Amino acid sequence: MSIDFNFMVGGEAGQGVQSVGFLLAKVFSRGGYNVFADQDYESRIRGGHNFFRVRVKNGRVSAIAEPVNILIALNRESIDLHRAELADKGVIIFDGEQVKDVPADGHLFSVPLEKLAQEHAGSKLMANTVALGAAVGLVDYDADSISGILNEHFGTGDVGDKNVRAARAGYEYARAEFKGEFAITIKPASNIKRILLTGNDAIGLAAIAAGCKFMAAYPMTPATSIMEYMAAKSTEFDLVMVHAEDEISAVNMAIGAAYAGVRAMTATSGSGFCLMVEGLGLAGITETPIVLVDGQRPGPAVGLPTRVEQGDLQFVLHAHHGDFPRAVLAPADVEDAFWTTVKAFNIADKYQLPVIILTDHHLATSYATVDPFDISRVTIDRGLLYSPQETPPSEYKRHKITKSGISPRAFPGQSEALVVTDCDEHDEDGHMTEDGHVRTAQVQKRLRKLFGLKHELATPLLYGPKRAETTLVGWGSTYGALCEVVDILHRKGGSVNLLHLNELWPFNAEAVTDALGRASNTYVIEGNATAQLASLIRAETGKEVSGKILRYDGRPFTPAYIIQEMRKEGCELGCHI
Amino acid sequence: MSIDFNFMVGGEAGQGVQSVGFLLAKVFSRGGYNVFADQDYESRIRGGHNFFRVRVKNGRVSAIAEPVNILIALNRESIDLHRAELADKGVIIFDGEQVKDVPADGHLFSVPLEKLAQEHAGSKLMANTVALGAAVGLVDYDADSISGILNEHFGTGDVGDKNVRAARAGYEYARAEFKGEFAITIKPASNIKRILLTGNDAIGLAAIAAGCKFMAAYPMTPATSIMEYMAAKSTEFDLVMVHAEDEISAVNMAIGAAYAGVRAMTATSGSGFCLMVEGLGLAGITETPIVLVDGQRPGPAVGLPTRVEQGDLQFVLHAHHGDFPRAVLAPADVEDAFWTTVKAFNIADKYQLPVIILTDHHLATSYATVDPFDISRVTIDRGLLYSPQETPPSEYKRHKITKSGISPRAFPGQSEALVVTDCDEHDEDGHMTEDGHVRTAQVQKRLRKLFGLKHELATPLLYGPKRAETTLVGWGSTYGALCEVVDILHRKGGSVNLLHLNELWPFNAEAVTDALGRASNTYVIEGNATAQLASLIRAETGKEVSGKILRYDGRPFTPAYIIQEMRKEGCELGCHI
Amino acid sequence: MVAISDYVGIKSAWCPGCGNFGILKALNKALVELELEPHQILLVSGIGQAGKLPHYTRGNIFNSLHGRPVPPAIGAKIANPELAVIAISGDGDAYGEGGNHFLHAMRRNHHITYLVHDNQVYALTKGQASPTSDSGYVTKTTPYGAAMPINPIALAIVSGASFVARGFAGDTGHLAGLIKMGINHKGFALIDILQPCVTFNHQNTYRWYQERVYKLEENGYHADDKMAALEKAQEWGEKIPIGVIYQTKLPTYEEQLPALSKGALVYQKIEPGRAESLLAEFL
Amino acid sequence: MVAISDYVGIKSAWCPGCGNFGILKALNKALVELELEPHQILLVSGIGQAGKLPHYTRGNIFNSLHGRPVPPAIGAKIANPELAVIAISGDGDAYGEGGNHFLHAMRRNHHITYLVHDNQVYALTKGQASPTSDSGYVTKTTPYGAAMPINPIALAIVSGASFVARGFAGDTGHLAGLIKMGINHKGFALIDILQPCVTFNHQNTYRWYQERVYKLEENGYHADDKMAALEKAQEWGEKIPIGVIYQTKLPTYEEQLPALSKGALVYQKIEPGRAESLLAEFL
Ligand SMILES: Cc1ncc(C[n+]2csc(CCOP(=O)(O)OP(=O)(O)O)c2C)c(N)n1
Ligand SMILES: Cc1ncc(C[n+]2csc(CCOP(=O)(O)OP(=O)(O)O)c2C)c(N)n1
Ligand code: SF4
Ligand code: SF4
Ligand SMILES: [Mg+2]
Ligand SMILES: [Mg+2]
Repeated sequence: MSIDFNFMVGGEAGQGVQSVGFLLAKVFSRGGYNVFADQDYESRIRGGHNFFRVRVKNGRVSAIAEPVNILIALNRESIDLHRAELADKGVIIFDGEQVKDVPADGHLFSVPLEKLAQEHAGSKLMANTVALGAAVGLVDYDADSISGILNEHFGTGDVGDKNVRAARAGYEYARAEFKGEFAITIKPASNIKRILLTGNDAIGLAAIAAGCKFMAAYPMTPATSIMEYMAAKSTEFDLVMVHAEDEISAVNMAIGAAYAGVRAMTATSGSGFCLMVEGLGLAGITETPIVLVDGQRPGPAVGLPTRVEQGDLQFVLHAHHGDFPRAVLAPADVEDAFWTTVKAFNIADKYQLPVIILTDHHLATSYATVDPFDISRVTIDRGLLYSPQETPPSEYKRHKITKSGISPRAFPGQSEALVVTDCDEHDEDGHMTEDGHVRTAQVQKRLRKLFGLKHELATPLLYGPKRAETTLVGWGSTYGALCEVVDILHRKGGSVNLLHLNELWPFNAEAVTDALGRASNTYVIEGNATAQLASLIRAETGKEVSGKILRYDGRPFTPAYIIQEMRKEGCELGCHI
Repeated sequence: MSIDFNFMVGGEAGQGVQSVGFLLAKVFSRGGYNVFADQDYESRIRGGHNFFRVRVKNGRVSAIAEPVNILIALNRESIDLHRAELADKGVIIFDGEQVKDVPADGHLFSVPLEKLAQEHAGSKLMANTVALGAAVGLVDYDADSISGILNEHFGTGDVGDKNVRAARAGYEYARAEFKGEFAITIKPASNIKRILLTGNDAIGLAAIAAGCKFMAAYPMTPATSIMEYMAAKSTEFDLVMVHAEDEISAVNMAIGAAYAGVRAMTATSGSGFCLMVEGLGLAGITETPIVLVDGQRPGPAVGLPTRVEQGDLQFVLHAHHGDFPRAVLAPADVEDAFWTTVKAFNIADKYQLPVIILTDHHLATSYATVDPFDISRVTIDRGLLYSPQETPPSEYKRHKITKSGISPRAFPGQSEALVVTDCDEHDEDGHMTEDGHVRTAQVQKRLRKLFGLKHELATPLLYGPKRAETTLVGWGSTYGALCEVVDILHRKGGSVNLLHLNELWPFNAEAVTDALGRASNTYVIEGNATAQLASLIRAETGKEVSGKILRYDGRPFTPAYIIQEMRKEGCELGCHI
Repeated sequence: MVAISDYVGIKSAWCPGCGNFGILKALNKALVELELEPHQILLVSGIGQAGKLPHYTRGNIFNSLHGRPVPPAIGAKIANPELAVIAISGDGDAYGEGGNHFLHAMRRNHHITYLVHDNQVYALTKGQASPTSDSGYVTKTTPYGAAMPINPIALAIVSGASFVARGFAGDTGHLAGLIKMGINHKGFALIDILQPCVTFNHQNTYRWYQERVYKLEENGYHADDKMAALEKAQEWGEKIPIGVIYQTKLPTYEEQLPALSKGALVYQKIEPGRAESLLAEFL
Repeated sequence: MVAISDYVGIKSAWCPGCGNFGILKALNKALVELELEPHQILLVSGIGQAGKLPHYTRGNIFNSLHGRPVPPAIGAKIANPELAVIAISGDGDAYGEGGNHFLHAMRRNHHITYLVHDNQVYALTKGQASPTSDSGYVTKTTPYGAAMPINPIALAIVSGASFVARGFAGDTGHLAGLIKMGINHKGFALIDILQPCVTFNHQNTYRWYQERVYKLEENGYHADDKMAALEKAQEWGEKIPIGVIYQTKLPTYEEQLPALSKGALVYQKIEPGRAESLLAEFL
C-alpha cells in the first residue's frame, strides 16, 4: 500500500514537542519508511508555539507536505492554529480533560494524556509520551517498536521504563477508544536500515570523516549544533573545537590552524558571517584552505532567528573587498550535505582557498532518512600539501607563481623551509611588496585557480525529463520540494523539469545557459525577496527567467505552496491543477 | 598659449615630497590654471620611494598624464625610476653635489640644493624648497607668487622667511644657470579663483555643509583624513567626531546617533567596511539613515594600503545577509564628491536607509582645482523626520506600513511618542515578531523604498557625442581620465563617447540599456580584476560588453594607459592612434 | 506623576521563574522612583534573553545586534544627552561578543548606565558556556569545562569605569537602589546583575546565589578606594559581595565636548551657509 | 648552532631611530640564546609598524589582519604545539582593534608569547591617539585630548594572564631576558614594550621613558602576589616599573585538550574509516 502520511506535534516550547516529533520520526524510519521531519519554533525557551512535522512515506521523500493526518496537540493553541490544516479524515489527539471548550468537530479525539501519564508512569510530565503512543496506536503500528526506541532514547532505567509504560498506555487507549473513521494503518515496511539525521548532523559527520581537526565557532542558530557535535566527538576523534569569544576570532583561529597544516572549519549564520568577512579575504590572500558553513536564516540583522531564508547568496559570493577565488556549495538535501562537506575540504586543500557551504535553517534542522553513507567512498585529497614525510625545498616559496595558480604548500615546522605569508600583497616568498607587477602577477595567480576549480564542480542537478516545456530553477535546500513539484505536475501531464544548482560557484554558465535554452518557460523558485539566483544567472548567462516565485516569511517551501504560488502568478504549468 | 605641463616630485618618505608637490599645485592653481595632482606613496613613514605628480593645464583637467616635463628628484632613486618617463625636452632637477655618478643625458640639470639651502636659509633641510623654486624658475613663472604661498603655508615668521629665501635661491639659480633648450614658459593665466582640494576634503566639507553632527570612525587609509577633517572642525561647527575602538563600534555609534535624530556618518576602507557589514544591515532593518564612506584600495585584506583599486563594487552592493534597500553612490571627481555627499545625507534621511559613498584612494587623495562650491545650492531634506517643533502622534508607530515604504520618523525624547525599533524582524510598533505575514509586509515595505529612490538618482553621465560607434563605460574616479580619452580619440577622428556611472544603485537599467544599445562597441574600463561593473550591467540589463580594460596593480588609470591597453586588446577605437 | 503602570510592555517570552523578571521589576521601580517618564529614557539592548527586556517595559527602544548595545547607546547619548540612556546586555553579549566596546566605553567614561544580566550562561542559544561561567563548567561547547571566567568587576575598575556595582536579581529592592544610583551617576555605570537562569544553569541557581551574596553597605565598606575595590572584586565563591564596589568622580566624555555646550545636537539647527567660510581654506 | 646571522630578514621600512629596532634586536637575541631555529618558531603579527617585524627577522610568518594576530596564533598553536608561537602587535592592534581577543586569550591561558610594541600612538596611520596614549594627548582624531588610557598590565593580571611583564625598547639586554622568560613560560605571556616612536610621539620619547623606567628585579620585587602586582600595575608617571610584574602557574588551554595528547594535530593521520562508527548513532 502506498503510504504518504503526515503527523504534526504542536505545543509550547518546553512541552517536549521536539522530542515527541523526533521519536515519531525514528519509529517509522526504523520501520523501513522514508521520513522527512521539520521543526518550527520561536526564538524563546519556554512558551510560545512550536510544531514539528513528520512525514512518513514508502517512496522517496525530502519535503514537508500538507495536509496533516494526525495532529498531536499538546495545548489548546495547537488546535486553534492547525485544525484548518487537517486532512479530510485527520485526527487531533488532545487531552480533553485539560483543554476544555474546544469547538467540537469530527476530528477531535480526546485522550486523557495527563491522567494516563500519572497512572501509568507516575508523572503528568509524561503526557507527551502518552500522546506519542496514542498516535502510533491510531495507525495501528507495531507497539513494541516504540518501546525499543524509548529505551534507547531515555535509557533502560527508570525513566526509560516509565516512558515505555506511558507510551503503551496511550497506544492502548487509542486502539480501544478511537471510534471514528480513521482507516489508515501503517505496518512496518521493510528491514532496510536507513539513518535519520539533519543536515547539520550530516555536515558534522562528514567533517569528521574528512579529517577536520580544528573548529572554532561562536554559537548561532542554526549552526550551533555543528559546533556541539564536533565538541561532543572531540575526544574520540582527536579534534579540537574552540568556543571562541566572537566570530571574528573563530574564523581567524580556523585560518591559523589551517595555515599550520590541519583541516579547519567554522560555522555560523548571517550575522556571524558578517563578522567573518574580513577573515574570508585573509584566507583568500594568504591562500589558506578553510571551510565555512553559513546556515541561512531570515535577515537582515537578527531577523527571524529560528526560521529559514535563502537570503545570503549574493552576500557570500561577494563578501570582502577585492577579487579572489572562493567556492560556494549549497547542498540540496541531507545526503548532499554529507558529500558536499567532504568535497569542500578537498577543494579547499586542493585550491588553497576558502570554501563556503551555504546551507539554511531548514536543511540544518530538518530530519531525513537516507541510506547510511558509504564512508569507504570518502577520499582525502590534500592537494599540493607536502606530507609530514616529505621535505620541501629549502628555498621554499609559499606563493610561487604556477600555471595552475596553485603553489606547493608546506606547513610551519615541517622542515627548515620557512612558510611565510602576509595579508598585505606579497611576493612569491610571502613578504610584503609595493611592486605593481608582482601585485598583478599574484592577483592573476590566485584567480587562475578558478579554471581548475570550475572543472571540479558537478554540473547542476537535473530532475525530470531532459527536455521540458517548463523548467523550474532552484538552489540549495528546496531541492526535495521542487522534485516533488516536478513529480506532481508530471503525473498531471505537465512537461516540467528542474534545474537545481547546488555546486554554485564558480558558476557553470554553459550548463545553465544550455538547460535554460531548452525550455519555453523558466521559473526561479527561491527563498528571498529579490530573486538572488535569478540575478546571478543573468549576470553569468545574460538570460532572464520567465518568472520568479519568492518566499521570505521565514517558512520553508512545500510542494503544495509552490504549485499554489505558481498558479497565482499565472506560471505555465503545462497541465491543469 | 595652450599649456599642458607635468611636474613630478620624487624622493623618500620624509623628504617633503608631498609638501613640495602640494605647493607646486597651489602656485599654479592660484595663477588661474587648472591643476590635477596625485600622490604615489608606500605604506611607511620614512624611506622608500614616493612621488607626487602635478599637471597644470589651461583647459579642463581631471587626470594625470604622462610624460613628465620637469622632474624634481630629491634622491638618486627618483632619477633612476623616472627618467624614462621624461618628455622629449624634459628636465630633471637634482642636486649633483649630493647625487653623484648619474649617467649623464640631456635632461639633467644639477642645482646645488643643499648648498643653496644652507647658504640662503641656514639649513640643508630646505633643499626641497630650493628645488621648488628652481622648478618654478625653469618655467619662468612669477617668483613672488611662491613667496606668498610659502608664507601662508609656513607662516610669516622665521620658518616662512627661510622657505621664501630658499625658494628664491632656487628660482634664481635656475633662471641664471639653466643652459638647455627648455622653451616652455608659464605665465599667470587669469584671476579666476578656484579652490584646490582632494576628494576627501570635498566629502568633509560637504558633510559639514549638509549638517552632519556626528561621525565615528577608526583610522584607515584613505579614509582617515575625513575623520581628521571633521575632528578639526568639530568645535567651530558643533559636531562630534569619535575615534572609536574599532570599526564595529564606529558604525554602530553612528547608527545610534542617527536613530537619536542627527545626521551621522562613518568612513573607512575595505577591511574596515568588512567589519561594518553587520551594522549596515542593522541600519537596514531599523531603517536608520546613515552615510558610510568606503575609500577603496587594493584588496583582498590589507592588500596595498596606500594605492588604488575599484574592487569593492560588488561587495558594497551585496554586503550583509538578507534583502534590504541601500544606495551606492560613486563620485566621479572632486566636484562630484561634494555634491554626492550632500545628496547622500538627503537620500539617507528621505528613504531612511544606509547610503554608501564609494570612493577610492585616487579620488580621496588627489588634488584638483574646481570652482568654489556654491554653498547656497546645498539643500537639506530630512524627509519625514518630525522637526523638534512638531509633535508626533502619541500612538506613534516607527515602522508604519505606507505606500512609499517610508514611515514618519520621530526621534526619542522629542515628545511622548516612543520610538521603538529592533534588529529582529518587528511589527509596525517596532516590537519583535514571529509572524510570517508581518514579516513579509515589513520586507516589502522596506524594499518599496527603492522605487522612489531610483527616481531620485541622476541618469548616468554621458560625455562626448550622444551617439558614437564606440562607447566607453566607467564608474567612479576614472571619470577624468576617461573623458580625456574621449577627447583624444575624438580629435583623432574617432567616434567615441563615455557612459559613466556615478549614482550606481539602485541601478538605472533603462538608461544603461539604452546607451549601450546605441553603440557598436562597448568597453568597460575599471580598476579591478574581475570586471565587477560589467557583471553588474549584465545582471541588470542582460547586456554583455564587447571588451574590458582592467587595471589592478594599485596604480591609477591615465588617458595614455587606457588608450595603450585598448590598442593592445584590439579594441575598436574608430581611428588610428 | 509616573507610575508602575506606565511601565507595562508587551507579553514576555521568558521562562516562568527566570531571574530576568526580578531585574525588570527592579528597573521599573527605579525608573518610577526617579520620576522618569518612558519617553525620557532610551533602552538600548543587545541580543539574548536579557536583550528582550526593553520590549517588556516601556521607553524609547533600540534593540540592537548581539554584543552591540554599547556603541549605539553612546552615539545616541552624544546626539541627545537629555535622554537617560540605559544599555542592557547578557553576559555573553557584554563580555563575549561585546568585550571590546565594554573596555573602551569605560575608559572614555561615557555617561550611560549598563545593566548586564549575568546568568553565567548563553541562554537564548540554549546553554553554552559564557565568559562568566564558572571555571570547569561543562556545556556542549566546553566539554572539558569552561576556562577561567573573566572578572567584569575587576575589569571595570582597572578600565576606568566610574561606577561599578553588582546586584542580584533575587533582591529587587536592593537592585532597584543600585539602578537608581547608576542612573544618577554622571559617567559610565556598570551594574553586573547575578541572574539565575532556571532552565540552563543548574549550578548557579537562586539558592546558590542566595547562600553567598552579602551586602557591602551593611559591612561598612567604602567604595572610594580603588585598591580595596580591586581586592573586593576578587571575592567569588563562598561569599559574593553585592552593592557598589567602586565609585569615583571623573569627567564624562560628553561633558568634554564643546559641541554639546550649545545644547543637544539633535536640537541644533542645520545651517549649510556656515560652511561657506571653509571654502577660503582651499583657495 | 643558532646564530644571530640566522635571523636576518628583509630590509626594514622603519624610520631611522625607531624603537622597533631595539625590540627586533632583543627578540633575535632571545631566540638565539634559546637556541631556537627559525623554522621552529612561528611569528604571527597584525598590521601596523610593529606588525612588520616578522619580515625583518626570520621564521615561519603569518602576517595577519589589523587587530588579529592572537586568534590565528592560537589556532596554529593548537594545530601544532611544537611551534614556539610568538604574536606581535602594536598598541592599537592589541588593545584597540584586537581588545576582545586579548581579553579572552588571557583567560583561556593559551600558550603563546605576546609582544606588544607600545608606542602609545597609531604610527602606521600617522599619529592618531591609541588606547594607551596618555590622557589628554592631543592628536588629529582627539582634538580635546585622548581619554584615560587602558592599563594593559592591570587588564592582563585581572584577566588571568599567567605571565605579565613590561619591557623597554631602549634596554635590549633586559628586554631579551623578558622575552626569553616569556617564551619559556608555559601559558599566556604578555610583554608590553615601551617603544619610542621618533616620528609621531614627541611626548613619550626615549628620554621620557629613560627618566622613568626602573627595574623591578633590582628592587626586591616578587612577581607572585596578585594584589601587589595590581598595585604595581597602577604605577605610571614619575616612575614606570619594567620587568616581570606578575607570574603564576596555571594549566594552559592546550594541555587540557585530550586530542593533543596523541601528538600535534598536524601530524595525526586522517582516517575516514573511523567515522564509520558514528553512523550507528543515527540508525
Ligand atoms: C553576531 C551574532 N552571533 C551570535 C548570535 C547568536 N546569539 C544570540 S543570543 C546569544 C548569546 C546569549 O547569551 P547572553 O548574552 O549571555 O544572553 P542570555 O540569553 O543569557 O540572556 C548568541 C550567541 C547572534 N545573534 N549574533
Ligand atoms: C580593519 C582595519 N582597520 C584599520 C586599519 C588601518 N591601520 C593599519 S595600522 C593601524 C594602527 C596602527 O597602530 P598600532 O597598532 O599601535 O601600530 P604601530 O603602527 O603604532 O606600530 C591602523 C588603524 C587596518 N589595516 N585594518
Ligand atoms: S532560558 Fe534562562 S535566561 Fe532565558 S528566559 Fe529561560 S530562565 Fe531566563
Ligand atoms: S613612525 Fe614611529 S613606530 Fe613607525 S617606524 Fe617610524 S618611528 Fe617607528
Ligand atoms: Mg547569559
Ligand atoms: Mg602603536
